[in-house]
Amino acid sequence: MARIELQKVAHSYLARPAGEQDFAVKELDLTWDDGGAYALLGPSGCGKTTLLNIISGLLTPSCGQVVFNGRNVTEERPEQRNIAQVFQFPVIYDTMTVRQNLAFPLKNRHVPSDAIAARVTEIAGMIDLDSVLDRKAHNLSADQKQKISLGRGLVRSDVNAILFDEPLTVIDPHLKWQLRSQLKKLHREFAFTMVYVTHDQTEALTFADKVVVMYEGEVVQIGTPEDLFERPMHTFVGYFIGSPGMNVAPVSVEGNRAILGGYAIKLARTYADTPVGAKLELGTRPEFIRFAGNGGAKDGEGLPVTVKRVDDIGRFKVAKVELAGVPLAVVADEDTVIDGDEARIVFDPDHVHIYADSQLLEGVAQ
Amino acid sequence: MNKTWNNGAWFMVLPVLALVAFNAVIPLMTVVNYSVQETFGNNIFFFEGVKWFEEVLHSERFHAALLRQLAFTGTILLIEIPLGVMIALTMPRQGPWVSVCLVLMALPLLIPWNVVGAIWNIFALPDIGLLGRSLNGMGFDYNYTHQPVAAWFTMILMDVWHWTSLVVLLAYAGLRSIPDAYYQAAKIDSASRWAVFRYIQLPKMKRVLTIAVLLRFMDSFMIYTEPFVLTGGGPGNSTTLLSIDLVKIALGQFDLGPAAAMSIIYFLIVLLLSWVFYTLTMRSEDQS
Amino acid sequence: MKRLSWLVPAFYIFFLMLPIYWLLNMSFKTTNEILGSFTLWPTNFTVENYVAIFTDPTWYNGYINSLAYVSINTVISISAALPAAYAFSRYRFLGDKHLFFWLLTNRMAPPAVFALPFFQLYSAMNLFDTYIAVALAHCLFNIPLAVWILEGFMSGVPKEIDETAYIDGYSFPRFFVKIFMPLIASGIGVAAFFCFMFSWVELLLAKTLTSVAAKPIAAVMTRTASTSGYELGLLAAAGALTIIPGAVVIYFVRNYIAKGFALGRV
Amino acid sequence: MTLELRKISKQVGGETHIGDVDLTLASGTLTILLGPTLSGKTSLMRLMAGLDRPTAGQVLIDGTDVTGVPVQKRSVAMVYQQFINYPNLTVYENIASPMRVAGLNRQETDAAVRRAADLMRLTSLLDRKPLELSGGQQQRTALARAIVKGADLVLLDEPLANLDYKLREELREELPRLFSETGAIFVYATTEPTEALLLGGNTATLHEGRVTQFGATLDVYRRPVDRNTADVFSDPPMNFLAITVGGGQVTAGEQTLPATGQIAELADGRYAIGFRPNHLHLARPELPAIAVTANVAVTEITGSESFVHLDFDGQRWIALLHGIHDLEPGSAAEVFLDPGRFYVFNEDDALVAAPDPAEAA
Repeated sequence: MARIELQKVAHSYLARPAGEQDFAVKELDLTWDDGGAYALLGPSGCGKTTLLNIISGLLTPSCGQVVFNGRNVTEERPEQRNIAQVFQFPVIYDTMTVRQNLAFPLKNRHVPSDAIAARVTEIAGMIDLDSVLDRKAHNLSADQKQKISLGRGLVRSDVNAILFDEPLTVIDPHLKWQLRSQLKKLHREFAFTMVYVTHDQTEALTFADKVVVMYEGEVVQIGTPEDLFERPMHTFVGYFIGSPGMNVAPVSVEGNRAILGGYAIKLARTYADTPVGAKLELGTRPEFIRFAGNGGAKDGEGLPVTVKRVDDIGRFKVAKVELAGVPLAVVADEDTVIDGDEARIVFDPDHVHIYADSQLLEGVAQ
Repeated sequence: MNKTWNNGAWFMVLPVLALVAFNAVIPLMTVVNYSVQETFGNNIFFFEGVKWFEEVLHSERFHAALLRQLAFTGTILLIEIPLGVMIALTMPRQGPWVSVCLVLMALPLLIPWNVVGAIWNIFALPDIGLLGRSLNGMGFDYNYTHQPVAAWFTMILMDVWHWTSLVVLLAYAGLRSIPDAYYQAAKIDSASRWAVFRYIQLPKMKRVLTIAVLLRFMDSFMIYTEPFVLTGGGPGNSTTLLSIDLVKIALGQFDLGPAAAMSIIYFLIVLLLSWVFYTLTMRSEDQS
Repeated sequence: MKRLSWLVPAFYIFFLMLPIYWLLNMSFKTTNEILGSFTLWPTNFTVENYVAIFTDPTWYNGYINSLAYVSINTVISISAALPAAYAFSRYRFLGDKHLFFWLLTNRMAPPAVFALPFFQLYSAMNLFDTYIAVALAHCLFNIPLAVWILEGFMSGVPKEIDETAYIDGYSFPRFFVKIFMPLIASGIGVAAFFCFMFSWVELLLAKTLTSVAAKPIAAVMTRTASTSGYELGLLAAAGALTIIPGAVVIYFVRNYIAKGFALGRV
Repeated sequence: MTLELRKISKQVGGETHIGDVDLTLASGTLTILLGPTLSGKTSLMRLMAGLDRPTAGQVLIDGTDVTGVPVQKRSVAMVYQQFINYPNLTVYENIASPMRVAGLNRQETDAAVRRAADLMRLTSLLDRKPLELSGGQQQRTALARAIVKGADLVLLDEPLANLDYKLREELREELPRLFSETGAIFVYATTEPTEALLLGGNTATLHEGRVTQFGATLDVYRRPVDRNTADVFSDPPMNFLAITVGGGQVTAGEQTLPATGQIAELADGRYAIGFRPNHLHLARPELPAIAVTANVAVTEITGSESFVHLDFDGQRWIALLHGIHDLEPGSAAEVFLDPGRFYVFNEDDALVAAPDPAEAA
């Protein structure tokens, strides 16, 4: 398995890119450790597939270098980079049986046939295709076909990385979680370097040890699922991860208090010098705002809000409130009773972040 | 495409049914009518039953013509299908040259069949034809108007020149329907050129190749105009294919009975071979 | 190998162009120069053959007649095939599979078989020697082809578009003309190209059903070759002119050729 | 205007797509058709629209039988899952198409189109062709066309299913504004229970072509009439535990359970207890709980929540926890069931007891 490094890589589909906006992938430096599971997460058109094609060798980046285990492979074609890829729709050799499909990459590499047979049966067992090994690949279900594509990568012991390009798109929603859990189990057993492209946060956060969130061609954050949830580095990450997304509201900051429409919100950190002229915003997740009055808070505590709408989705309620005209979402657990259109809310200081021009401000812990 | 059941759709099919039936059923009935009767002129017919069919089936002349036809169709299929596929494989997949190639290749298909015969008639003449002159120049004793072998060679070369483009275009259409991901997967599996052809391109081209073989079989089995204009069935009757022989009997000697019987047999052979071929490929497709 | 592979199609096209070049070469020579010497390029370049064709009514009428019945046939075939293809593409009805197969079998009918009966049928209808006769006769093989191609293109348009139109209140005819036909315009173009092509190239039926008034160019040419001696130059020029309509028509459908030849199936 | 389906059934080639459905929908209401793929949602909608004719039963609008009336003559609009627009018309012409067909004059059409386009935030895209737009914008065009002519019946067949995850969330916010726009009957098909709960209104749960329950969305969620409805209405699927009650003893496999909460007053017999994933806790809650051991198969994280897949003697359970938890697969874990949240189903899957909404609400 390989340690993959992207040094100063950027790519534009235009022959002569004029400025930043012509770049599908803006300049970035990324290192993927050997055996790590990485997800490339972002809305469609954010450049994640472009980045995947740069790693697989289908695309030669406009600038920068791609390095596998210290070897510069920027100019090399996919077959020389020794990677495997599972595509959006199942790509299999229809006229072959499942066994022949799995043996195909090894046969092309002139591996002796007994070694092939052993390896194929072993892998087929792992991805439970052993029961259909001798059936024609053509008439299997979509998820079984995707497993064949994956199997063609796994049989090769020397594969550097396995790339996934939104592999669950064609899978029936009810089968998705089964394939997800199998893929996660397989990654634990094989520890292959894995790069998984998706726009679905559940897939990304479930698979990856580290998630690379991209937005408009830029990597806005790389982190574990906890990092993305607890400390979004960019307002987009806060908005994109979690449902409903992070509340973002314009504020002014004084020391350890944020002023929102005349109300002061206590912060866990102090922000001495905020960058002058920057657009300051407060970001906090709906899960970290609670209604005063239940949960043993003293009365008169919290800030007054008007309740616009309450959606009860069974396991919790999402209240749409307004604090001094600024819309906020608050998550309350299923048993809280919200009646009338006046209430008071309390912020959890540890989970309130301040952003300058959409980038997280560190601030000093008290 | 789940289609809804609606017998009202029959009204939309009626015009087609009427026009095709008028042109197919009535003439067929007249042919059937003649094939079972004898006439000595001035419109008096005597019912003869299957006499003509027996006669045709036993006639040496029919066997010879049928043999020539099978030989001709077999040869051109063996040449044109592989040649067409090979050319399609070597064509560039995209870029400005593609439509130029396709238009130029399709040109022979647009030339009236008799003009094709006329072109080759001139082109292959030993003295004033480019082909005839260069072959003789190279030491071959080539004169298609006298030597049966030369006549056959010219006739086959003319058909290859005339129809291979159809196979190229069909194969190319089949290739273009293959998504890029298949070629990427093959590269990743480091498949050889042959493996790419055998396991990706050929299966994907199976459908259009079935159409190509079916069309080429039908057209070549029924060919009349080009060979007739080129050799008139000669020298002698070495190139008298089924259609040419049939027209000679029907319009030449004007004995309707045998001509009609032969027509029926001819039509049934084409129908049978096409049906056998069609079900073979369809069954192998479902089973694969 | 990849870079040199374009040589194969290039050589094949060269092979295709050779006879046509030879035909053109002939058409610009006088008959005795053709018979007299073997030259790769006309020594005394002449357009007399073309002039002869454009002035002699029996010749240029041949073109007019051919173009006439070919266009009529194309119009009849397409307008008849459109509703039928829609029916095959959208609905299942009693015997639809058999009807579709029967239509294709007509393409398998050897024209030679039908020469004589057609002659009698159209004479009985006293349609002999008219454009309509040849146009109708060619429907025998053109309509099945048009239905097959149009059905292929129509199946590419999702059924939900039809339903959305019905929901919007479109009646079937208005939907068909205003929404559906523009969507399959390329299919109609390709089907028309095929009808034009197969009708333009056919000789046997066209010759059998005409004598003077509707005699097609193809028939005029065969008469020249056999009877009035060996006017090769004239024949070559006439042949060259028959290539032009095809080349013009194919120009319009050039980017759909591959899809069309796969009969819309790809 | 009321739409009534009386004893509607639809057989296609011997298969029953819809089995005698009775439904009455009043105007100004939103009805969600909730069920897994192939449960008959689309078939039922096509019968309501008049695109298909029922094999048996009647479709009535305001009491008059319209079963045979073609769809052109009905006041209906429909949005498909795969963003269906006229590819050769611009966005403006797409939205205006129903008005033009109805023959309205130019100004009226223009005003209506612009209003619908504003509502769907398409004003800047009016002269573009649909295929040039993103998936979300194409579906907004279809939605705008559906509401522009103010049809009495608006059918939406899983309109958000093909969209990006976050885009789906945004459009779902805009739908309530769309529903309140006209007093029509809105029917919305989806496979996702969360979407049904978010959109509110009434819900009809479908299982293999039958409507298993019809009522206010929250009521159907809280008191599913049978096990099928309970399963349809919970994603991830509801967990079940087979128990037998005999001689004052409640046993599940070898483990005996304390008879508290709903299972206290059960008559002897075999039952299946159903409990939602968010009522399966990995930390001991304060309320009395039943502890059971199971081992962790795999954990899935969705950002704000985590699904822990557990194996409990061969059965697959799912626990849904707030925040991010990534447990080691294969490890044993003690899980706690809250008897107050049990749904109890008897042997023929009918609901016997449900958590008391007041107490659990």
